[in-house]
Amino acid sequence: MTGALAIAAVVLASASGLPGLALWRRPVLGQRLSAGVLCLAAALGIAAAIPVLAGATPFVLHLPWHQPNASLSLRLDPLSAIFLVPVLLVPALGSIYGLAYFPQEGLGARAVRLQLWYGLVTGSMALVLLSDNALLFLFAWEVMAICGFFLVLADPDRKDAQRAAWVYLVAAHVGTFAIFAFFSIVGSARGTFDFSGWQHLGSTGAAASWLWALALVGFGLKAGLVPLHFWLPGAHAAAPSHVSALMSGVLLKTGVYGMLRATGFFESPPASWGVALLVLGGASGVLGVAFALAQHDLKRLLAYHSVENIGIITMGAGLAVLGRARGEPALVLLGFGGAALHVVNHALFKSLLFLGAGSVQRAARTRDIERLGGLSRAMPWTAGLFLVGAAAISGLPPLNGFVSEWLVVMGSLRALELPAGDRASFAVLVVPALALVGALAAACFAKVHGTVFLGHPRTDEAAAAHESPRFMLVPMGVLAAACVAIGALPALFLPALARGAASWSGLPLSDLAAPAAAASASAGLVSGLAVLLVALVASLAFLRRRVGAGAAAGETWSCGYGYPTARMEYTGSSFAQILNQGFRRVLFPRVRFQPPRGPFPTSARFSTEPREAVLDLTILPGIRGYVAAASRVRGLLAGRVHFYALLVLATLVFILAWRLLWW
Amino acid sequence: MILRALFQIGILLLLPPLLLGVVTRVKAIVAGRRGPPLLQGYYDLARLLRKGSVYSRTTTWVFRAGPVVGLAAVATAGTMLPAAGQPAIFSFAGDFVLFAYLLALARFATALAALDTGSAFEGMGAAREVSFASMAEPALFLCLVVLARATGSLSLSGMLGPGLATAWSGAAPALLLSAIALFVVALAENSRIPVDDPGTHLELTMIHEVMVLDHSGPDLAFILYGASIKFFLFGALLVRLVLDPRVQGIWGAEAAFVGGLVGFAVLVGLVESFMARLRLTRVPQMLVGASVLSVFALVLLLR
Amino acid sequence: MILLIILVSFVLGASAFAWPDNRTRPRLLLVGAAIHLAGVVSLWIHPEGPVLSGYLFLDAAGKVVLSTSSVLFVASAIYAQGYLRRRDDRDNRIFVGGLLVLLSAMTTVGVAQHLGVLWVAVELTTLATAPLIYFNHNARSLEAAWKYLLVSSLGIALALLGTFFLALSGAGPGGPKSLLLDDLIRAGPELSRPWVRTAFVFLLVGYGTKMGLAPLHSWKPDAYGEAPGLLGALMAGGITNFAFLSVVRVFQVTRAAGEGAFASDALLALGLLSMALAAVFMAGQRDFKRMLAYSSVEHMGILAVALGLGGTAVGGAFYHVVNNGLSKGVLFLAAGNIHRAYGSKRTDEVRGAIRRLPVSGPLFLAGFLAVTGTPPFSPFWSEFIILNGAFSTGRWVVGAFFLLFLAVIFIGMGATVLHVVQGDDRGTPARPGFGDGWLTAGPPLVLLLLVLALGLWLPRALQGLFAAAAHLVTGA
Amino acid sequence: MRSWTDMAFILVVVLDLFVLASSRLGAAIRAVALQGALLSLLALLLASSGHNMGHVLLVAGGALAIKAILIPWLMFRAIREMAIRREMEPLVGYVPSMILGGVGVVLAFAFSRGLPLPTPEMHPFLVPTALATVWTGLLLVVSRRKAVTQVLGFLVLENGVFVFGLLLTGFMPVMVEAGVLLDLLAAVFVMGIVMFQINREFSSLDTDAMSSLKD
Repeated sequence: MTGALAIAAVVLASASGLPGLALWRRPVLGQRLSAGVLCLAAALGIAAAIPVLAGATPFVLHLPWHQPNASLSLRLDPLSAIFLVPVLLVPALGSIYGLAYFPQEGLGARAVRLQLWYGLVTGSMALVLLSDNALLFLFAWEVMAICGFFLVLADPDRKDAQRAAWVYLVAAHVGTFAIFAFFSIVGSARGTFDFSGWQHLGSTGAAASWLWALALVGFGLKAGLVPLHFWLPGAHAAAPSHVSALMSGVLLKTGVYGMLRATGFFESPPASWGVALLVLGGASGVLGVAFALAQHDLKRLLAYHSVENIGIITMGAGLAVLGRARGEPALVLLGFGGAALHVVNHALFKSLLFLGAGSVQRAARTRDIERLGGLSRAMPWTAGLFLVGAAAISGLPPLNGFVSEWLVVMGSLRALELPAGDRASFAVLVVPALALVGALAAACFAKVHGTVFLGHPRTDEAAAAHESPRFMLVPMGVLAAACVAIGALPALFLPALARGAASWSGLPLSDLAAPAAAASASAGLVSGLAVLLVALVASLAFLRRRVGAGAAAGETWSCGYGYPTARMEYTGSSFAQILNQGFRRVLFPRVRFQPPRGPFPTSARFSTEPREAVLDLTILPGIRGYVAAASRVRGLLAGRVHFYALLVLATLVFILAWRLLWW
Repeated sequence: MILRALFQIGILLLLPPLLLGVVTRVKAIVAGRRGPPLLQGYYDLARLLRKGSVYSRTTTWVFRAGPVVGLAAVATAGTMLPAAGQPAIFSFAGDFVLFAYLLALARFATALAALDTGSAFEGMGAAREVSFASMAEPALFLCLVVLARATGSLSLSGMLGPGLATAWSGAAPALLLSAIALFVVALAENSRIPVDDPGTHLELTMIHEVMVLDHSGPDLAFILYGASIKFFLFGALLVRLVLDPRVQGIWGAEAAFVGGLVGFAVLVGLVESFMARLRLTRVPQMLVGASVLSVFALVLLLR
Repeated sequence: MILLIILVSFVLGASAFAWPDNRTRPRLLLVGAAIHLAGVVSLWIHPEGPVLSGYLFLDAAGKVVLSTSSVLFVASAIYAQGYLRRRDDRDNRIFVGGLLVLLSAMTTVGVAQHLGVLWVAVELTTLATAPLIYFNHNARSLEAAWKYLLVSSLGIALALLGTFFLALSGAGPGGPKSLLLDDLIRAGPELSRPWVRTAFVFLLVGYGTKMGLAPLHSWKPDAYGEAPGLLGALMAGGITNFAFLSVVRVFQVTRAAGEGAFASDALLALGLLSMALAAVFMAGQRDFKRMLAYSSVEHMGILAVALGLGGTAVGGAFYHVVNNGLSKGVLFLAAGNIHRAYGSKRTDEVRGAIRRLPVSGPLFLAGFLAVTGTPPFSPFWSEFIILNGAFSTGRWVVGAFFLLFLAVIFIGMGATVLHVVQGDDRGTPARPGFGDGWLTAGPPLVLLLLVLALGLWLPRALQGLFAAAAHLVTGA
Repeated sequence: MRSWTDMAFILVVVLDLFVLASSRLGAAIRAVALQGALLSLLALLLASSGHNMGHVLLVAGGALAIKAILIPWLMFRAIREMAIRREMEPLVGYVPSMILGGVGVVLAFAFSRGLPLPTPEMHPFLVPTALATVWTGLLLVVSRRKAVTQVLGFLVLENGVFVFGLLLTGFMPVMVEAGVLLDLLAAVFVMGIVMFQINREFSSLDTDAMSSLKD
């Protein structure tokens, strides 16, 4: 039954673009049907995942497939199920959002194409999670990557979209090669390509570490770990917003899933792998948010926050690996639980934020936050829902982001209980790293929300903005509600996380029960305090209405200046300036500064443009250098037929000399 | 039991404005003035609560929610902090994370309220507040981790509880280092000199004060009250860390706690009197320095 | 049946020269293609034993290549109807006749079990192709034809010498004194090893030139760049595959004689060199047809690597022969359409092909994805098998370089392809009347669907065929 | 008898060197024609009792007709019509070409000792002569600019292959000789056609004019 539901979800989701294509002439109906099919697929898939998360036996299916080494093997275990829920939920909500945001009625073929890829990417993501065969996994993985390419290219004439899509495609394809190698090596060592035959891989020795590093690179590239994140900001910014929500919210998570799955194959991963994950995660967390702070483009900024959150997730995963290396169930539970819950949470609030960004972009026709402002008057719902997402991603209680970060922190504190002298106890440094990341994220989202929604509109477009239609608001509302629900009742989700941790680590569930119960008790108090906080806010708000002597309206106090204009507002760049200054060694911003000169300066300007340190400063110059070198090599073959003949002669002589002289 | 809980809530809600009064009085005495009465803070609050308020036409509900959420968050955080010689009202493993994040929530709400006015000055204040806070945050957490390591407990009540006495005998250098770091963090978080000057009248140099320029009447009262509670919280943290383990007795602990808090206020007042405000660009150095100190403390323990 | 196929194509080719009407002559291609396909299908259903005292026999390896080429030829023949109708101005006598003779010669290569016959047939393919390259009758195509002819003839002459060496190796007392594959393989260790080794070098260089392995590939970009799209498809997807088959035949003998290790090393070296060369020459390539030529060099390299790796990779090689043949068909036919619609094949003049050619543009893109081993297209599978062959035999370095080159090639090729298909086609040279038509856009579309279908579901019969073909080579 | 054969082989090698050194096209073509005639003679000389005389005659006659008469005649016609007399500035000069050719001859004689002949009754000069001639042909193709000279080089190359083929006439006459003759005939024939086209298109047979196709 579970299996049938899961398979139906994959098939329906993959085919969900077809109604839009079939009902070409009735665009409204067609698109609604498409969205409906996708929502149905999501409902079925989630219905399949929930029993597994609640303790039902995992669903396993093994069918032959007429390709060498491949089989249509599916498995829905708790690890897959945890990922499956957001992977289906977010696209389904996105498709509803798309009804108004990317209407087939107005956009015609572009929307139809988008829906086809959108459905297919959802189906292939679900298939990635369900695959129990390496080749089926790779197959779904690459289809997913290709779909992503076409999704980013939804507006094929835009240069930035072309570039971003291309960079994305290259990153996805090259990353796949690392996975290719990983699967190939493991598969040929094990003689089977079914994951079920890949358990208990030996993990000692340098060879195992190199092997694992292959998986780390391949999946880390998809997940966007620093320094492999370079493709991500461009792609997520260029895509339409519900696509960005899908890519940033859930597509990245397939990388996390792969990383977890691959690590899970190994018998007992050494502590060094955990440390590697912690370091990479910490770097991603801090640098991701540092890059984000410097951005002016709302969606690029959000994309960099995905790097940050992937960092948090990776830190959790690192703790879990450390826990397995040291045989500490509490570390495994809290690390894995934090990572997995953050996967879900990030999917929720990041999608919410991207949908909000899309709403803003649609209303004000720009993504540049310096050209926005004061939108909360015109679009109160969008502003309010965006604020929920902003608070959640900053890890503020009582929302869901806090809960998962809290679990990761709790996990790393468990490292303190390791015996004295165990270097693994330095994993506790995750705590300050997370604190820094959380505080920086809060700073960044204060900047974003303040600059975009609060204050005065900075341009006429921003002033003329209007609220988005209901089809766009309802999905955001659902996501916000989910953020609140998880934040309020974290204890509810711990059993499922414990099952996931058990299925990932191979530890018996009973070993994980004790730490899970402890965490659950604490989480209950977190809920209690959340209630207290809400109650306090409510009663203080009530009190606030009762005291005081009326209210008057006036101008903003500008230290005595009577005519403040929007141009005098603090900009987002100014807001982040102090922190950007602190991170200037990794940001490499391009600064254009024309200082005021003379006693009566006429014009002065100052602008900074953030650059992508890895892509713009490392990879692209490298590629340009390679192309230049390649064309120099090509120049050597000037097209002369003598030279062609000489090559033949030389090859003959060389091969003859190579072996014949040595017999 | 109930009595103690009441005492805790009472001390949390009633004591804070007094502490700020102590600081002001100390500064006045050092400067050779008489200064306002110790209870001036309470008078101010009472007066502000009766007044009307002016709202900029630019602002929205975010502006009005700021003080409410800020105060509620700080007060909620207070329930997790153990007052004198006893555990807090709410205590669980990892509560200090919630404690710190609730303070962050208060900051976030205040910063957004400031940005809601659209004023350049308040934006500037908000920017400085969140920037410096994000530099102080790792130091705060590191101090708490040091405590956790030293006492083997993961809740604030446990960290600052009976285990601390043995910890002082075993790991005094580390605890001392982290106490210093925590004091720096307390100064920064509460916008005291040398990070910020609460008494200044030049908006360009202000941090916290400039952020709340537009708040008036009861809103301002909420903010001031919240700020004083926050000051109290950091003071209580330090007092428990340094003083508490050495004091026994039924009510002796309470007396010592209150006395310690007053001492903390005096210390802050003295610092404010004898130090100049740092240039803004020097502030990050100080905060990073605090983090480095506490990392050092942690390494001492992990070694 | 084998003889019938060869003869019918040849006779049709000969009659094309005599056919008077320029407009109806291309239909001979359809007839030839249909008969050929029917013949191949009947050989699938009723396998035929050796004919002409064992000189001709369709074994598994030959069947793989021949079937692929038959399908490709049908597609090309249909495409030719549309293509030649638009090139009404030009006498297509030589073109049609040459194509049919080429088909006949290719078929002979596929079924030859005698290395002499094999050599004669390969020579014939060269001779039949050279005039076809010159179809456009301009200086550039002439230059390409000359280079093709000269370099190929050089290779062919070396191959002849190699064939003699091989014959000599078995000429000793008790030797087979024969060039029949079976005799040579059976004699195996009794062959004179130094002669076999020398023969292998000459034959590898000779047939390698025909395959276009680096650095023997030099004729390829010129010839593919100037030849009409459908000839490019037949060369890249047909002739080169048959050349590979010839190398396979030689390898079979060499291996039987106990020189397999040396032969494998040489194949690996040339194969990886071909991939590396493609990686260098595709970067920043501004001519999309030349780019396809380098892609062909790359894929011949992949085949050589697979053959050199041995073991399971050889089965992958035969799978890849099919995939390469079909996807090269897609790419060259689509590229031909784009070339004609713009009158240019330079990327600085061609962009926005998706807009101007709503079928061929996307096909070019899809063909690129297919040929670079992206699922759901079938080359993904064969490349994975070959890679797997590298890793499972512990050839880490080969596997690593294989992946590295694939990655660089993907980037280089993709940049060019995307430049061609994306963007705004306004302001680019236009040739009205050269849009997508059923006859020119349909065949590559069908080929792509075949590649897709194979990627989703590989029929058991084909799987068995690849295994049988690999068995011929590896004996396991 | 044996010394005649020796002489013929040596003459073939000397002609190789002569073609390499010759700047005059006419002389080179004549040399190649003479080489063809010598090959035809060698086919007869090497025939032993085991050979099928019919095949031997066919091979010898074919070689004489094609290599010594038909192709040289075609080449002469070509250079007459295109009015070319000499190879201008070869890529590799005449002296270096000769030296390279000499090195090739030495290597070929040294090298072929290592290749044991499966049929010991064969003449010891055969293999080195064949290799040296092949080498000469390759050198000519690589180092000469004119299309005609390249074709000439190709002819010399084929002559070398033919010499080698004489080894095999004993046991597989039909296939091999047919191969040689077919190849030569067809290749040179097609090349000749292309050559005329080149002359028409580029008004020269200088292949340097043909280097517009490059990356």
